[in-house]
Amino acid sequence: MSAPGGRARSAPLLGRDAEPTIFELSVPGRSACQLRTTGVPATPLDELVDPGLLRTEPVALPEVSERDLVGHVTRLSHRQFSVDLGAYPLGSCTMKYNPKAFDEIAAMPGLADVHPATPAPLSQGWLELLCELERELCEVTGMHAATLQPAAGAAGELTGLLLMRAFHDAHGERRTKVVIPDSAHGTNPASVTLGGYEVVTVPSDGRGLVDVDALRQVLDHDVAGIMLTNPNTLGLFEEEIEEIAAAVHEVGGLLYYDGANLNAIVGVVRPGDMGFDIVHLNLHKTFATPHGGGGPGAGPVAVAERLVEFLPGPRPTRTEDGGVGWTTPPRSIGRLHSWHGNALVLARAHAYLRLHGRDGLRRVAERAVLNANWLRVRLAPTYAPAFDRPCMHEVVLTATALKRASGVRALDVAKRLLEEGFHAPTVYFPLVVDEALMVEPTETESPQTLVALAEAFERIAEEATADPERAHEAPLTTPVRRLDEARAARRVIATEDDRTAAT
Amino acid sequence: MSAPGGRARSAPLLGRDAEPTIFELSVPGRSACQLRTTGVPATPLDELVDPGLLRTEPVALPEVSERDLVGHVTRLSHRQFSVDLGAYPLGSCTMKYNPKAFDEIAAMPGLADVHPATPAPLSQGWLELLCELERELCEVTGMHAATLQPAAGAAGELTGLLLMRAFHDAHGERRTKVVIPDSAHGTNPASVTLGGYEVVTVPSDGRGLVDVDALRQVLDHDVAGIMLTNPNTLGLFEEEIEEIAAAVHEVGGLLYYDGANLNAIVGVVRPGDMGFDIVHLNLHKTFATPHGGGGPGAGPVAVAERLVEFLPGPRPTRTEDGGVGWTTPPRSIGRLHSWHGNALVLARAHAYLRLHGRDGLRRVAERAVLNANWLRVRLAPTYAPAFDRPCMHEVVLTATALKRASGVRALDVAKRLLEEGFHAPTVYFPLVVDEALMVEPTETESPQTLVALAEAFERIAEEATADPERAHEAPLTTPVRRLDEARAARRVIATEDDRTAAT
Amino acid sequence: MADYLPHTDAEVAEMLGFLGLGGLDELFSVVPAALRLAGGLALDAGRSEPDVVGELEALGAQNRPIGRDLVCFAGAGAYDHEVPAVVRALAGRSEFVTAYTPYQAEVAQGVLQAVFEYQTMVARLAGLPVANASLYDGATALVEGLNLATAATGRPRVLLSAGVHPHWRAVAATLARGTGHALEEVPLDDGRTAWASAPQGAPVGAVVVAQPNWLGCLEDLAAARRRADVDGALLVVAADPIAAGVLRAPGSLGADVVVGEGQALGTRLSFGGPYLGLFACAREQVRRLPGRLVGETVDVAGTRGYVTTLRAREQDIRREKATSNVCTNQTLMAVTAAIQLSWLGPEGLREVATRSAQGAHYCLDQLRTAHGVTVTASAPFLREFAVTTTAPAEVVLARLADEGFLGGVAAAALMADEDRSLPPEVRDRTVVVAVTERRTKAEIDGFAAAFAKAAR
Amino acid sequence: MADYLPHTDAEVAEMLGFLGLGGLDELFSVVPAALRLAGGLALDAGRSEPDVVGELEALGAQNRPIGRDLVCFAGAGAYDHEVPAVVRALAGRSEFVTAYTPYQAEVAQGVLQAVFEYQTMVARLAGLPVANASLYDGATALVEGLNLATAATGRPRVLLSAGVHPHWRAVAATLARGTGHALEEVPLDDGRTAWASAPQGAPVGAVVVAQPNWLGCLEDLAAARRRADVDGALLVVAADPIAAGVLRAPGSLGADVVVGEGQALGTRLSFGGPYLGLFACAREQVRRLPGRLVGETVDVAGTRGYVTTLRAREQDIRREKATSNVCTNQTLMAVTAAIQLSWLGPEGLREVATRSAQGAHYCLDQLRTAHGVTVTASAPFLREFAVTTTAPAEVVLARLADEGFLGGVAAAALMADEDRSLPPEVRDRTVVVAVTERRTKAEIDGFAAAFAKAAR
Ligand SMILES: Cc1ncc(COP(=O)(O)O)c(C=O)c1O
Ligand SMILES: Cc1ncc(COP(=O)(O)O)c(C=O)c1O
Repeated sequence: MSAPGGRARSAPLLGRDAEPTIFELSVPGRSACQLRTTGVPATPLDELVDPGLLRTEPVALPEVSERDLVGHVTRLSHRQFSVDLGAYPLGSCTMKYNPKAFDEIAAMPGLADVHPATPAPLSQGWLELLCELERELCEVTGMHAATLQPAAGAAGELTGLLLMRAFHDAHGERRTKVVIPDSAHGTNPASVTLGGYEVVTVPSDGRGLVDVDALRQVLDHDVAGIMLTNPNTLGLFEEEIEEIAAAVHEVGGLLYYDGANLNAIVGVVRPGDMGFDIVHLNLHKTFATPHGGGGPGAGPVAVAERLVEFLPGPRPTRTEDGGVGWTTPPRSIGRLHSWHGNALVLARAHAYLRLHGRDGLRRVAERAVLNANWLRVRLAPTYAPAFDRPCMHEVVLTATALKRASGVRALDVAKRLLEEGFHAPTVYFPLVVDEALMVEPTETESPQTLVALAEAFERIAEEATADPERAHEAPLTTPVRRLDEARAARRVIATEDDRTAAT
Repeated sequence: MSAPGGRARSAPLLGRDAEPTIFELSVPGRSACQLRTTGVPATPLDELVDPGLLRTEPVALPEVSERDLVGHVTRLSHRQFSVDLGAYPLGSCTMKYNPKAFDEIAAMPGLADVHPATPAPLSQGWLELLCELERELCEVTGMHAATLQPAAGAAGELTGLLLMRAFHDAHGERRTKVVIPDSAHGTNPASVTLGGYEVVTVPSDGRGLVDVDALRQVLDHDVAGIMLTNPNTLGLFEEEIEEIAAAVHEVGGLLYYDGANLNAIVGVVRPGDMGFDIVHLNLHKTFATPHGGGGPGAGPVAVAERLVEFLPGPRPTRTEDGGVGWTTPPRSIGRLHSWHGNALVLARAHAYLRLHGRDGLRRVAERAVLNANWLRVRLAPTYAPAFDRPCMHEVVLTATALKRASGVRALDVAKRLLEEGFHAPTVYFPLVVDEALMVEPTETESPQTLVALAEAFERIAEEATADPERAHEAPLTTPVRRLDEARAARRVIATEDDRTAAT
Repeated sequence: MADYLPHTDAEVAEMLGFLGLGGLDELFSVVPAALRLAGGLALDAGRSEPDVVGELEALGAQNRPIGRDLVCFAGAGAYDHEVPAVVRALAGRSEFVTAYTPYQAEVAQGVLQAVFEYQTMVARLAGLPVANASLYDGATALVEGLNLATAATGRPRVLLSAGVHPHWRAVAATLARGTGHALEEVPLDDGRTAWASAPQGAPVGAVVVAQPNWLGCLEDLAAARRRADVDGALLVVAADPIAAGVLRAPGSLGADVVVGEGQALGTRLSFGGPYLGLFACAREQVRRLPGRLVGETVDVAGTRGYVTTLRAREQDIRREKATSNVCTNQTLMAVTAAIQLSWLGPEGLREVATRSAQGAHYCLDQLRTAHGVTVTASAPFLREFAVTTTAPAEVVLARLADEGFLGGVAAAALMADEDRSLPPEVRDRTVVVAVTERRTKAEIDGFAAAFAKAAR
Repeated sequence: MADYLPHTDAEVAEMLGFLGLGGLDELFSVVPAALRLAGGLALDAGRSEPDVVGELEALGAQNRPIGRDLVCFAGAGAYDHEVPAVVRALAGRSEFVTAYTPYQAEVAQGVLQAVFEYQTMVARLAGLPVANASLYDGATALVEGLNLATAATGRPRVLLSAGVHPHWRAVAATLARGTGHALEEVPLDDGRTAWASAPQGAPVGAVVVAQPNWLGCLEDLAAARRRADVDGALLVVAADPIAAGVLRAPGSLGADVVVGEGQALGTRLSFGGPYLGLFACAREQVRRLPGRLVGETVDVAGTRGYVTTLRAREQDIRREKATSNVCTNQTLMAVTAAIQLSWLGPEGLREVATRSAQGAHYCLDQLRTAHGVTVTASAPFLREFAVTTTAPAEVVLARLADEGFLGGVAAAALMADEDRSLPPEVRDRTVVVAVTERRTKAEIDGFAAAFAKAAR
């Protein structure tokens, strides 16, 4: 018999049961769907198309009442942590609070109900918005023009690499390598491969910065460019960025800026002024799009003047008559999205930029960096920072000492933190740091929250020496406890059908 | 120091802490408020009005960031049970699932952004809607006309009693008493008092119905009327309603129908056809307005033809030109609401009536009664119904036997049910039943949910004999356990200031 | 297609079988056959959800909502103040929306704590120690105030300022038919209550005044208090919660009961409802408080928690002796108000009240100086004022609507025939104009110009 | 007024003091002074939230959204299907909206289970055993499909049907610059892929076809499978998820990979994004699957739970050897799709597809018989078809917009200059028309009449 849709023991408010899957709640013949009455003649489908093309059985979707659907999904939502519930200091992810006003903007019929193929004269509001956003992003990055098509950071990276390739091709050069630091985010090397380049890794030095001498070693005329994150994934600003830029440019390479960490420096310093040629931005990090449990995002790519002619198209461009139309640059690398990019995410970013403006953006960076440094100094005695120097928007702490002393690892600290009422930081990234705890408080968390977070970290360390088991067992207060990942990978159950087959 | 707004240990997902109050999260100088830029001259207020009228200190409201406000309220929401989480078989409250479409209807700018003083020519859509709803409610109740002003059931009751009074006044009669059964809801007697009448209580007989002979005893020419709920609060249909009506009418009294239980009979039988003269409806029970944690509702009152001239005004009425205007009946008792009633609740009800229509409404009653009777029969062996006969939309079970056998009372059963993933039924009401468990499943719960609910009830009874303590201690899985109500009443802490004074 | 009922035909059949019934009709066999609807209801057949949504959209299209196309200068108890997205998002959470009255406190801490916070804010706005969990609206809150005051003093006679909103006075009159209260109106003199002209008679149990009153004028609460003291009556003040952000608290000026309309605290205009009845009172009166009251306590483990308290006042326990018959109230609007007030904060509320006053005074200046419109009363005001026009008020408003303005409220449209709070000669030519912090200078300038034209 | 930053000046000062810093600038002392922005950004000063909301509303007012004033007959990969309020309400719950990728599974069971359910539904739609947690959109999903197929076969050569959406083919061409794939187009013959006319050459790694194709025509998947078998290539099918409600599942017809655009499953038109990339594949390919995969397991107490699994495929672990570079995807749209598909159910999905097809055929009948419009291809179709007009397509659409119709999509507007999927002579006079279950007979009749006039 099907599971009861009205039982709420899986809601942490009441209990700790597992929530049945929507398929387990399904009852043959039940339905929630209601459609408009149209008056269109209901000719049998097999009279309209060759029956041989038609399925005989409907797709095995769940059969539930609206009431049970609501119960199921509402209970699932209570089993999910989110920024709206509490602090989410997940390093490299910039889990700031995103104002509710932008949710309403993204739902305005004038924006959300516009068909992507609407002719330009009927979608001038959108084209105007995209033009303005491009201008704003160029100003923020110190670049000349931008494409808004890439759907996320990784897509932006790949776009940037294809721009590099187009640039070198145009100069009749066949470069084969792209340099990235060992601290780079995984998408960087993965994108390099998809861009048709070979990855050359350059090590970080004792300061956690790119080892400029080591870099010079690998630089030659096969190098198409370098991808850098600045501040880097250790939360540190690459102080020798000018030297790096000079060295790379000297061999004819281009500098690519991974904008995932822009929140640290927005309004303070611009990638373009540092010497970067290509910049992607994670609008879903710096510019107010909530992460949606893993997306959507947007990864616009801004470029220096010499790369504009290669930008993807079509692009919104101002016409003589004061309007905006679509044009494709002469030597465009082509299209990167089914339509114009993640438009509603772009609209949020434009609104965020308008709202904060010149000074507001700088305040964002200042508060983000202030919060991170406060945590760094406060926690340094218990969780030694990987590199003991001023950080930017995030700090990479380590559990190395704790592990040595008590056997409690970064992972255990992360799990214990959940019981303390906070989401865990990013752990074991960057890979170059042992027992890394990458903490990014963001600017929207208050000093009171920082203190509470620090106290929780300290409590865990204290407790670990007394009773390490406690941390190993954590979390005990969540709807499920630690999950068996090995088992999940050994015998993959990725669908309801896999389960029924498995059991 | 203020409490941390970003800590989520009060969210049952993570922990069991109490959530700080918004005042405890407050930090001097912090603010979330952003207002429109208007360009209006900012003349100092004390130049505009006599400074003697002005407060010197601003009102001591919380000072929080939008982020902390969101965290606080979202965590509070996770500490709250609701229909959307699971079944809510709270007798007499008709906690059915309310479709989300009606939330969107109640938020349509064309309805929700209309000022109540908008001249009739500019609010024809609203007036048309109210006219239609009045017609629909009259059809559903078998009445002649209705007022939509009363804001809830109790307001409807008082309106009805004032109509009674106006009616008798018009006939030069000074009647002093109103009869109500001992099973009546508390608002009935309270309304009778406010209506300026004296309550005469008539007992229920061995069947749980009005004792018609006892009724005849109390009926005389001082009786203005009788208030009945049918089906009554025991979930039983007053089978002798025709005799009752005849008897009351015979002494010149009027019959008032408390429509809180209409869900049981909508589309099946109408109060008007039973002989009622005045009917109130709880739109928030039968007609799809969620209860909002205690309101808003709407309690329109429909009347027989001879009472129409006394109805509250102004009322939407069709004009010759095909439009709708406002008119006040000749001998109206006057106005009952600041404006036109709880308009957005009325809009939901109209939509619900349109959607279900003729057959759909009857299906609602059928399924509601089917569900209640299924539970009655299934649970009769463990929780003997107060009256062992077919019920309507709800059944009043008893924990009397259980209490005798194990000391586990209705209250304990209610608390244990929470742990089982269900909201508790209404307990200790109606007052005439010992250890009452008043269960109203409503039509939107599935048979699977009913089985699970029944099993939970049975598990609790079984367990009670083995281990009564378990039920006395329940609930153990909720964010707080049983609360000390005596303490709350002894030293009332009804505001933050009371607390700070108390401590 | 489906409706919202889960039962499949097979399930219905199975359940009927379990009950030993032959059909659904038999469920109603207890209903006398003669009474059962033979033909069914004379309503249309049901239609699908999208069909109905379309119908309601079509009805909405026959209204003129405020916004870009109809800039709002109307008030009279319903105001167009800023409500941010965050308030809608939070107050709209389904846990608050789809919960019942918190009867099982262990699983209702969300609503209970939100109401506790609301009570604190309302009490502080009123300058009184206690506030309840909400009443229906301003008018019914006023009546509950009268009921409390007359019960406390044992005197049914009430002095009611003509400055109280006409609709509220009308509701009080209606409900007095049941309570037998003797409501006696105290006239206005140039916009303020003329206590000296109050009708003579037996000592009164309650003195009632509005701050500001329905013409927007600010009253002298001290004078009202003095009149109350003459008889040892309770002073009931109908106070606007936005104005309370800048005005001295009624409680600090001697009010025993403060009531009000809470719509301005986060609720949309909604064609008049659901709104929010605010109610606060002195500590001596707490056991006479109408409606629900949330109190703090601890659970068996000592954890802080909230419950509804002093329940012995209420109808479900006290029945005919209850302090009020209210059961379902407006909790969702109370929760909304608590969120809105937290968003505003002390400065925000003051700013809203101040900017509204600045807009209103700028607007009247334009009307007066630039366009020679005459004000109805010279008493001081905040965000609302009354002007007297040459053309009939409805005509003026109709003309303004064509220009894209909801130009205020016609005083006569609010007044019952017997209402004497305005002199007969101006009654039909008086427009009450409200200006909130949302009105821009450009909007006000445009309005003033259009008004001057329309008023002729 | 405030922005969204909580810090008061006093708190900033205190924190700086704790850090031993004299000012906020010193936080950036590690940044070479020469690089720091002297004058600040050349952007306007910040403005308040209501100001910005007003600005965005004004921008929206310069667009023509679909609805009563612009009835939608446009498709081309973005469709106006019914999305009920319940889907918006549930998918909009802030726990889903404001969560990150589920890195801490213990507190992410909500998103994880919803994605698990989504994967099941997508796999069943595709008729394949495995589906991932989403990709950016249809075009990028297609490219991931090519990448998987070429990697699996070790052959960079790809046969790409000209029936695949022009934008998708364009994206594939762009990304082939990096992967070096040789994309060779197979022309259409009267609306269907002419495999016989496929370019000759080395054995191919992938054969790609769309069902239905961008002209709305239904392809013969068996023929595509045969062509793939010739080279032992993988068959990649770009399948429409609504059409999948009535068509035989691509998996059952031999597809190794099924990709698609999931917008039609609950996401608004949104001017083209964020949308949803659907991806399913055969079990042998699971270790080449791009993006995230959620799997079921148990916790230490044996309770069922969900985690992201087979992570060794992904960029954060596998780095340059990863199967894809995707990290952030479109999870929120995937959750939305799972809710929408649960709302639809088997019958609902079939009904939507069937009614759309009925509307489209009725519409074409009207255009043809009543108004003599000529269809571009005679192959069978479901909810979309192409017609050839006398006047240029943009002119026709501009005229229709004046009549209140978004009358379809101009084929030429979708096609890159080098695109040869339509004969040059009709290219600029071809309109692709889509009809969904939301279009009423009255709307279709009105459209057909207007179209006939406009097409001349
Ligand atoms: C440093 C860095 N680079 C790149 C990315 C990839 O961005 P996206 O997830 O939007 O593809 C991330 C996201 O986690 C990141 O933190
Ligand atoms: C039988 C009965 N009558 C009257 C009422 C009062 O209705 P309301 O709460 O809307 O005032 C109720 C509500 O609980 C009720 O159950």
